[in-house]
Amino acid sequence: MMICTALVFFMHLGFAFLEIGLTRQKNTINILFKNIFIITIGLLLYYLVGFNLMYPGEFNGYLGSIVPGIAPPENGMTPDYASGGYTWWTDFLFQGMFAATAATIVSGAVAERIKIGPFMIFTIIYVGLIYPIAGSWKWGGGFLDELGFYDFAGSTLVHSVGGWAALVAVCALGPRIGKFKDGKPQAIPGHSIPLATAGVLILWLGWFGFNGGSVLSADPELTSLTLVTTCLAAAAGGVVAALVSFLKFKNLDLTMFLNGILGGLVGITAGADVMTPESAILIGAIAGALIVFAVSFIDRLRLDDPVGAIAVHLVCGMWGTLAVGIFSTNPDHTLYAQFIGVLCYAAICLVSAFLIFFVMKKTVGIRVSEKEELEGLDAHEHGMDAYPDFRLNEH
Amino acid sequence: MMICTALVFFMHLGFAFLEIGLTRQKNTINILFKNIFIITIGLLLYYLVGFNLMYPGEFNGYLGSIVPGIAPPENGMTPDYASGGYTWWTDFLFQGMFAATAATIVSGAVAERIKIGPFMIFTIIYVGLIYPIAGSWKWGGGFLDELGFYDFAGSTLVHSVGGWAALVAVCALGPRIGKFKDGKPQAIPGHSIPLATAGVLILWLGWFGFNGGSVLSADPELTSLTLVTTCLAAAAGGVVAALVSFLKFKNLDLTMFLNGILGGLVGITAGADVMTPESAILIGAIAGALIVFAVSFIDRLRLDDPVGAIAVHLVCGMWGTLAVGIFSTNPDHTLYAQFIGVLCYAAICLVSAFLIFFVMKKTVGIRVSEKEELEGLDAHEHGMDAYPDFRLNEH
Amino acid sequence: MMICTALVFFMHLGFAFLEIGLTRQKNTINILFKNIFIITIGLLLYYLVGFNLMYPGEFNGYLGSIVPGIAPPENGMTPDYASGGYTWWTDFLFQGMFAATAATIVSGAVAERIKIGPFMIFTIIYVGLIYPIAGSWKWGGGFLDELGFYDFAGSTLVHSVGGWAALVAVCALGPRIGKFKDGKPQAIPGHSIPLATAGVLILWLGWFGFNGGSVLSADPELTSLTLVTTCLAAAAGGVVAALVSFLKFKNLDLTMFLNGILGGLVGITAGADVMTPESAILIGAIAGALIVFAVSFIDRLRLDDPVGAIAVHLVCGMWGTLAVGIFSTNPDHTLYAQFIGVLCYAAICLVSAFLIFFVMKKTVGIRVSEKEELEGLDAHEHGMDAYPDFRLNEH
Amino acid sequence: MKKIEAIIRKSKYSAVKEALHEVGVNFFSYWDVTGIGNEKEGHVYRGISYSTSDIQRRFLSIVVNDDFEEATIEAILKAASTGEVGDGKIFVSDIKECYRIRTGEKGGETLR
Amino acid sequence: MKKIEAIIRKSKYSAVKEALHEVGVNFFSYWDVTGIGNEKEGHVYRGISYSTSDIQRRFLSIVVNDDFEEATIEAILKAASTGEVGDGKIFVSDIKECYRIRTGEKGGETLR
Amino acid sequence: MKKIEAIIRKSKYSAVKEALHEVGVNFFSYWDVTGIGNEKEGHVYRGISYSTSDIQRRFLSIVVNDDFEEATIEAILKAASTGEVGDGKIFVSDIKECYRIRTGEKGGETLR
Ligand SMILES: Nc1ncnc2c1ncn2[C@@H]1O[C@H](COP(=O)(O)OP(=O)(O)O)[C@@H](O)[C@H]1O
Ligand SMILES: Nc1ncnc2c1ncn2[C@@H]1O[C@H](COP(=O)(O)OP(=O)(O)O)[C@@H](O)[C@H]1O
Ligand SMILES: Nc1ncnc2c1ncn2[C@@H]1O[C@H](COP(=O)(O)OP(=O)(O)O)[C@@H](O)[C@H]1O
Repeated sequence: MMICTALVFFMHLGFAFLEIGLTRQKNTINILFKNIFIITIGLLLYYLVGFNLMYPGEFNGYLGSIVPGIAPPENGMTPDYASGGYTWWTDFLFQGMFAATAATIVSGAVAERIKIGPFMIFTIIYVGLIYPIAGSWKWGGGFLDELGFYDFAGSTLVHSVGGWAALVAVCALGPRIGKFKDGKPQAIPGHSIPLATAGVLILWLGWFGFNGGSVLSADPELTSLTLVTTCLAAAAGGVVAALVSFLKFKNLDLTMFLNGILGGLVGITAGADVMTPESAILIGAIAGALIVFAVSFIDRLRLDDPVGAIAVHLVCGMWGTLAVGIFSTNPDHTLYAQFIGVLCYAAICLVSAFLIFFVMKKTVGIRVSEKEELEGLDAHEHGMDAYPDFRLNEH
Repeated sequence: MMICTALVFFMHLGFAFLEIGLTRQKNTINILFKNIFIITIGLLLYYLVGFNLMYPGEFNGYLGSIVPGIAPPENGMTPDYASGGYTWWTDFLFQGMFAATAATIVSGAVAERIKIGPFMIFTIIYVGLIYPIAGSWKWGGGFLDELGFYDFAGSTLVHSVGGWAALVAVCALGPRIGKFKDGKPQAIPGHSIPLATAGVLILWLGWFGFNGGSVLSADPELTSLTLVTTCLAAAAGGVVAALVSFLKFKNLDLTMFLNGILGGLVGITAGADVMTPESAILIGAIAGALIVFAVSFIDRLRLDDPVGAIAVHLVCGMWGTLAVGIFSTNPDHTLYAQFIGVLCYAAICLVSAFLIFFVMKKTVGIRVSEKEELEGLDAHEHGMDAYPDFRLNEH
Repeated sequence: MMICTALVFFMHLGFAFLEIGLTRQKNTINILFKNIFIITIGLLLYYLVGFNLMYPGEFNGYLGSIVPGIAPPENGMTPDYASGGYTWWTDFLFQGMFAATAATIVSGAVAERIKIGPFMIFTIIYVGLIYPIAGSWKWGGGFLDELGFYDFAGSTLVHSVGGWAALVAVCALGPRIGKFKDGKPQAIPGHSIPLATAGVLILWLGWFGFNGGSVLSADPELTSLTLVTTCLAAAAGGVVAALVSFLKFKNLDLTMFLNGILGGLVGITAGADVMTPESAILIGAIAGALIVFAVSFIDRLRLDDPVGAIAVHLVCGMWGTLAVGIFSTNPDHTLYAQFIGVLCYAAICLVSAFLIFFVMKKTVGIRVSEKEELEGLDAHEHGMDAYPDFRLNEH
Repeated sequence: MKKIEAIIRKSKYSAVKEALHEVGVNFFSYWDVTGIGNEKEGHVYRGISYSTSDIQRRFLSIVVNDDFEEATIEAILKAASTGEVGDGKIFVSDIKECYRIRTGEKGGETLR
Repeated sequence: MKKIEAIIRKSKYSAVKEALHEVGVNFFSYWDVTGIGNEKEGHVYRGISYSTSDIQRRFLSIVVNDDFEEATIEAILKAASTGEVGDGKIFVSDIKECYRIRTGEKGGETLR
Repeated sequence: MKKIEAIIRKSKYSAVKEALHEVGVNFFSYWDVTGIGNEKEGHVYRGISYSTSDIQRRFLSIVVNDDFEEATIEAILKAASTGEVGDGKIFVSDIKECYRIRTGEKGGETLR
């Protein structure tokens, strides 16, 4: 369990590599800064308010308080917390590593044009308040849990929550300069495909911890099944995405292959422990196909999502959540409950992200100036270059 | 055990980094695509046919079938599978992560000139059929196991199996343009030594899982001895390779240091659990020296192996297998049995790889056109650049 | 425990990435070579002499010898070594992974101008002799242990030991050409901020193993608390360092953010198991602030430490050690004992490092020629380029 | 024939390219250079603020027939200017002869 | 003295270099540029196909004495040509004076 | 106006830059090129020793008024020389006209 926490922590490097790899070098420092900020502040916020907000009932016995506060349970170290499987501290840290992920997803979608200050404000509110409140509805034993909604490791609670905010942010910000020309999407290639690839493999590694650890017990039977479904879905997602994009675009597109793997992983996350391997492969394969169409569709909507965050996390997150209703080996899981769950999360995320971004847009502004965008956020917001020893092309 | 699986999975990033680091940037996407393809398809194939092929006897009780088929055991989740140490699912995933490695080894050796389609076909046949069949001879309880042949974690079953195919492929393909000039080998430096170095360290990390997990039990005594022998052999291999290449070429050659580490790791793999630390250091040291001579020797044979896969995986794999016969603390291990084992694997691998590559060479062709090779496989097979923001030298 | 060993091993990649990321590309191969050398030779030396030197009493029952020697205990594999928690082999490997770290810290501080031969000699003496002798004073049950000095996982025993030597080395070497102009420090930007960032995240990951494994038992209560304090201190260190450097320099400086995280990690290391989370945050925050001032202060002293090793490992190492005397939940820990401990380590390290470096300075010389330094150590000591396919800027 | 060398801001490249296409100049080569001039750029690195006058710029090399000279220069002057220090320079020099490698033919008509 | 500037395909560089050595031209400098011309290159990125006329090329700058001009140009024309659009151009211009930094001497003999 | 192109060792760049500033030449552009010449550099890669005459150099392009020509060349010759093979070359050619993009003005006074 503690190892799983370490692996989930490591996913942040995966996200960072993926995001910088798929964007231009002139914004690299900015993206890294945002990601490092998200990890550190996310952990601190989760310590301050998030964990109590998210698991209110669970701690009544310890804390007796469900309002935000900085008092952690005083005797959470009793080793028989969680029937001996792990301690309160481990639980906190594992969940805390998740918490930041929702903001990281947004970070990728808004890359290369958002002002860093407003993004920090968004992160603080979203990670500190919205994510734990939304999370408590299911994982904290809230009304969606009562309803029978199932989300094993966060297809909806983590990925869609990030994905919906990404969608709102992308709409609020508008596309990068040069992304659409006469209404037609243009390619803005990422600056380092090796780093992007490494990012995806690191994320996959992290998913061993993400899904493996979410079993929240050391039950080897369930954990090992979970890892098998996770890996098979990822593999199927990748292969199908590569295949579909080859058929569609006559090209062996590595970035689609990578996105397909991620799509498969996100898709299986909601039900990794209640699937047969066959279903896992199917869920992954459908997620892989969805990715290719979703990326193109989002382009056609004139939304500019540099790293494909919406396609991966929102579209496949929803698919995965609904898939539980279809493929779960547990008859208690119904498509209806899953559907309600998706809707509820859509509601809270869309509304809160809308409020945050549009208030900021009207007040401080959320987008950098044209000059900054053209010359790169690194030079203007950080006064630094990511690769000062290399000769660069600019676009 | 599940963690070991994760670490072995992570080795694929190590291989990817090593291979792109030691080749030119213009083929980077192509290599990454191949590697990602190998991982995903390898896992799916191993699910479909490989596992049953490789461990036929083991599952008779469950499945009753040794022919290829898509039916996984229906009650493999019984936790007391493998006397309680791990579950069937874990076993499958751990072995599945290995499976792809044989093709990855070949991928490095054929880099920068092989057509991607035929390579995919090779991967599917080799990973899907040859590797599991060959593997069953020993790990599946086949005739070599009866004979007393010992290969702890795959010096022969994984590394040599890849190495033999790499040798055949390199012969079939011929050297890259510019590798030999008037019969003399030329240097074609790899484009990113930092990534290559990272690759080796990641591979070493993975070996903790590879050898540690191959104990196939949580016995701390044996596992910890295994890790110690593994690390000492790696260290000795690196230091000796660096020293020998310094004496031979008057140069502190980092790539030889790195290859030496890998050589030591491959060498110890066959007997990591039956060695004293002293023997491990000796085996590693000899592997390190072998590497330096093998790399030069292969060059002199006018074989072009960009990443040194043959020297590392085949030469050191054979050495390590034979070394079990010499140094093993278990008197049942004989040099004779080891030798027979090496020969049998040489036979099946050479014959099958020869058939696959030469049939393809005569039909679809296995080598890209001269123009593609000169301008880079990325541009032609993928229509993408790995580093679009950087100014590049071309050679 | 074995996993923790693997994570600590992986820290060497973190150090390597951090060091090359914060220096210029023309010295990349040289730095990687040094780091790989440190890992491999460090492990071999620790096997030969280090472990016995460092834990002399502990093995009396087994070995009965405290003098350096190559005889490892013959029955260390008894699984009930260390009351069943782990085996002798694991213990050796875990400690052996630490051993090299002290030299790695120095490697960063002396980068871009030290001759590689003398650095290797220093490594061998310092890692082979000084570090284990100094370590035995506390962890081997020596006089500082008697005194009540406490250092959980090495704020002093590992980080300060490296930091003091780094200080001596930096004084002995003098600054890089161009670092000070008319007495004022100049910026020499590192060549790859993404790799530096990855390095820090990998180091953080490694700290899960470093501090987690240092509990030296699988006690989930203590281990999980340790991980929580570790992560919170890191997060607080980073955020505060970023904030302070923003206030001081009006700039969102990613490298300071990263150094702050490392400072927090080093700071908490001495007392990770005896802190409340609140204290951990405070210790991390103070470490983060210290970093910013220390980096500037060291510049003002005209000491040239390219990666900030002295600020991170020495300053925060001392702070962390003293902090145990202030914040520890264990009343036996006194500021007085901590202070004595810091002094003793300062003494042995300063004296021995001084002797090593100044003897070498007078004999073989420790600094490369001006021409080598300007054209890069890679070209002269290794005859290789790190990035031959990229067009580079030189400075 | 004239060689027109323009040193411009990188961020103005797209505008200049379009302006050139508009006046019918469809052939040129460019690369990135570092310019030393009046403009200064502020940087901060690990607590050290420094300003550098070494600024990355784009160098366009355009060979045109004499009758295109004026239009080309006009186009660049208009598209590349921001009015702030650091907009760059245009240098004009003579070209004696020019060849198209594909066909081996020489002279001014190879330029279109 | 003449300056011969050749813009060629990167993949033809080795051939050109050898051809130059054969006619006794052993000194030159080169760098990589982006060329805008008739040739187009197809790319695909995340489902968007696009073609760009910005193609990486190699720029050779060779200063030779007048009597070498012809041979140099011949050599390049032959070695760099594929017959397909995008083979590049050669431009010739005058050099007034030239110095060898090592010795400080000037004039045409510094070019060999 | 004259264009002075100097190909120098990269390690001599700072010295040359300072020397130029001393004689009042504060404007120029530079980029890195590969030079083919007499100098050879030894490399080793995976056991293969090879020497290459493709050496990275810095290319300075300085446009000055005629009265600055001599001082500029002197400055470079002195600052860039080591006396060993490979110090590089200086080439001088004519510039017909020059424009400052910021203001649109032309002529020699735009060069300071
Ligand atoms: N005499 C020159 N020779 C070569 N390049 C020059 C010269 N003068 C200016 N440049 C280039 O033009 C760029 C802009 O010049 P600068 O003096 O900063 O601004 P402005 O032209 O607006 O006065 C410089 O960075 C340099 O690249
Ligand atoms: N007038 C010009 N000025 C500068 N460079 C040119 C010019 N014309 C062509 N080039 C260079 O030559 C390259 C090849 O030219 P292109 O028109 O594509 O093919 P071709 O010469 O075979 O017609 C271009 O990419 C560009 O780099
Ligand atoms: N004729 C030339 N045209 C272009 N560049 C040249 C020419 N001659 C020399 N160079 C450049 O000058 C550099 C130094 O020349 P080299 O012959 O090695 O040394 P030296 O000038 O001291 O004899 C070369 O690497 C090349 O970049």
